Amino acid sequence: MALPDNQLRQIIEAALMAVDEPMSLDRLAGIFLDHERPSPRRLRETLADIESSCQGRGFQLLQTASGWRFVTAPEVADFVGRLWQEPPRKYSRALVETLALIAYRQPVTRGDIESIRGVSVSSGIMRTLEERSWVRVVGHKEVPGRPALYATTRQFLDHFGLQSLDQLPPIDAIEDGLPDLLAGAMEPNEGTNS
Amino acid sequence: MALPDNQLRQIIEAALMAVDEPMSLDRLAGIFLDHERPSPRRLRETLADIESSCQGRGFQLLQTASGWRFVTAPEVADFVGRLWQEPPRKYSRALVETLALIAYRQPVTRGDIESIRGVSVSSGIMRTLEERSWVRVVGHKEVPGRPALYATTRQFLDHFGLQSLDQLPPIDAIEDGLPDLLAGAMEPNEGTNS
Amino acid sequence: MAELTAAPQQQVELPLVKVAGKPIEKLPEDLYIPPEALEVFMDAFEGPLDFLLYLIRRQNIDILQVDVARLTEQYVAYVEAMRLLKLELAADYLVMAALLAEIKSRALLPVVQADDEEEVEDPRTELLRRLQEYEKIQNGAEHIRARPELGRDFFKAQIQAPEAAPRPHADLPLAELLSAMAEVMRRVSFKENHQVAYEPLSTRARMSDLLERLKPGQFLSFTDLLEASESKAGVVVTFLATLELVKEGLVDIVQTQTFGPVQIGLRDGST
Repeated sequence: MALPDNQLRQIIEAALMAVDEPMSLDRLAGIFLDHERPSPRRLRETLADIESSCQGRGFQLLQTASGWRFVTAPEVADFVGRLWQEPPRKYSRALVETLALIAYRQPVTRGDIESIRGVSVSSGIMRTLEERSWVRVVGHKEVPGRPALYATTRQFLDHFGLQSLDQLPPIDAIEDGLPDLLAGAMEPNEGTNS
Repeated sequence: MALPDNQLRQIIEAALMAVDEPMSLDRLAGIFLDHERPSPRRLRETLADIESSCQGRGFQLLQTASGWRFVTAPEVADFVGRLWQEPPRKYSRALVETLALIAYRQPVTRGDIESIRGVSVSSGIMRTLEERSWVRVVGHKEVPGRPALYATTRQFLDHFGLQSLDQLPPIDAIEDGLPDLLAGAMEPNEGTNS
Repeated sequence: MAELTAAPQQQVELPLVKVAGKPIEKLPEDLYIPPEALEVFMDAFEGPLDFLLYLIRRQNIDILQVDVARLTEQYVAYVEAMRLLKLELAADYLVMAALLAEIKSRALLPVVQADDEEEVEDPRTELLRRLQEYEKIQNGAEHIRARPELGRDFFKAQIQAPEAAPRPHADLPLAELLSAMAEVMRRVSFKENHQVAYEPLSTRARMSDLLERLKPGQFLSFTDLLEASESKAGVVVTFLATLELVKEGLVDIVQTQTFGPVQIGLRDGST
C-alpha cells in the first residue's frame, strides 16, 4: 500500500533534516518497509517537490555527490556565520592550488604537483587536505619509489556543493590550446571528467 | 534600518536550523548588528510566523525551557526513528542454553544452571531473559543467600507456539533423535504431543 | 648626556648588476618596491613559475606572445636585487634564472638541425608549456575558491531527530532452543559420570506453579492446590511436585492435628 504524497513528503523532509549528512536515494528508500517503499522515481519527484517548497525560506535542499541534504539558504549566510566566533578559515594559495591540481589532474603524485607548480609541496598541505578528507591516496604509480597517487574524494565534492567534478568549470578551453607541438601535454586531463 | 519581514524570517529560520540546540531570544537577537536588530516583540512575532509555516511539513518549531529549536514532526517520528534502529541482536549460545535449562529444569536457581552448564551465567543473560518476559522469579530457595528460583512464563510458551511445557519433547528424545524432533519443531503450532 | 637618535636610514644602494655579461644600470621601471618590502613582495609568490606568470600578466599578453628576452631581464633583476640585499631566496629562483638565460642565448643562435630525425625539445617551448599548465591550475584554483563552501556560504541544517525506534527482538526458533538443550545434555554426559535424573516436565512445571501460588507466611491446604478441571493424573503431578519441593527444601508440609488438613507453605528462611 503506497503512502499518500503529503505523508511521503513529510517523512523524506524530516529524515533529511534529522540526519547530519547527505542521504542517497538508497538510504532514503531504506527508511520504508517493503510494502510502503516508494519507487526511485517517486522518491525523486518527492525530492523535487520538497526542493521547490524551499523558495524564500531559510533552508534549501542541496544535491551533492553523496546525496541530498538540507543547508541554510546562502542569501543569509552572513547572518548565520555570525553564530560562530571564528570566521571561516582562509586557505593559503598553496593549499588551494594543490587542491585544484589534484581535482583537475587526478590521479597525480606529489612529484607531478611539484613539477607543475615549480615548488615543493609541504607535507603540511597534504596532511591538511587528507585530514579534511578532501583528497586521498588511490594507488601508487609504478615508477621507482612507487609514489602515492592522489585523487579528490566525495567529501570534497560535498563540501563545495558539487555533484560531480564535471560541475567545476573546465580549465582546458579548446580555443586557447597550444600548437600541435604541445598537444601531448593536453591529454592527461581527458581523464579528469570521466 | 529594520530588515524586511521575509528576510528576518529567513535569517531566524536558518539560524535555528544551523544550530543544533535550542536558541534563546537573546541568542537570536545576538545574530544582528545593532542597527538591524529586531525588538524582542518582533522576534516573537517572527517565531510565531515560522511556527505556523511548518504546518504539514516534516519539522516543527518547538519552544523549550532553553529556547526555540526545530524538531522532526511527531507524526513521522516512527519512520525517521528507523534510521537509528539497531539491527536485532542475535541471542548468544549461553543465553539459549540457559533458557533451555530453565524450561526443562524449572524452578531452578542460577547456581543450578551454572552447575549443569559448568560455567557461570552472566547477569546480562538473566536480565535479557527477564526483559524478554521469557523467565521470571517464582520464589526463593531456602538455602543460605536465598537464591531466586526461575521459571518460564506464559509469554515463553506463546513465543514458541506451545500450549504447555508438556509439549516440549522429553530430554531423552532430544538426546536420541534431535533431527526428527527439529523437523517437528519447525511447525510449533502443531504441538509435539497433541 | 645620551640622546636618543633615530638610526640613520639605511640607504640600500644597488651595486652594479651584470646579467649575461651586460651590466644593468637600473632595475626595471616597474620595480617600485622599496628594498625592505622586497622580501615580503617575493614571499607573495608561490615560486618562480608563479612569479613569471605575474610578470607576464602585467604585460597583459598571452603566454605565447611573451618576449622572452624582456621577461628574462625583469626576472633576473628581481632575483639579483634579492641576492644583493642578502635576502633569502629559494634555489628554484636561481635555477629558473639560469634557464631563462639559456633560452635567451639560444634565441641568438641559428637553429641547427639535429642529425637524426628526433626533434630536440626547445627549452622555450617547454617553459611556455609549463607556464600555460600552471596558469590553468591557477584558474582551477579560482574556480574552487569561487564555489560556495560548507561552513562559509551554507551551513548544515540539522534539527533534533526523533528517538530511535526500539530495537527489534531477534527471532529464536524452537529448533534452536532444543538444539541448545541437546548440546547441554551432551556436555553434561561427557563431563559427569553420574546420571543426572530429570523428572517429567509436567512435575517441574507444576513445581513452578505451586511456588507462584504460595505466598510467604501463608499456608494452603493440599486440596486448594488441586485444579478441579484436572484428571487424576493432575492430582498425582501436584502431589509429586509437592514432594519434590519438600525434598528441595522449598516448602514445608504442616499438619496441626491428626487427620487434619495437610497445609503447605513456603519454607520460612528463619526456621
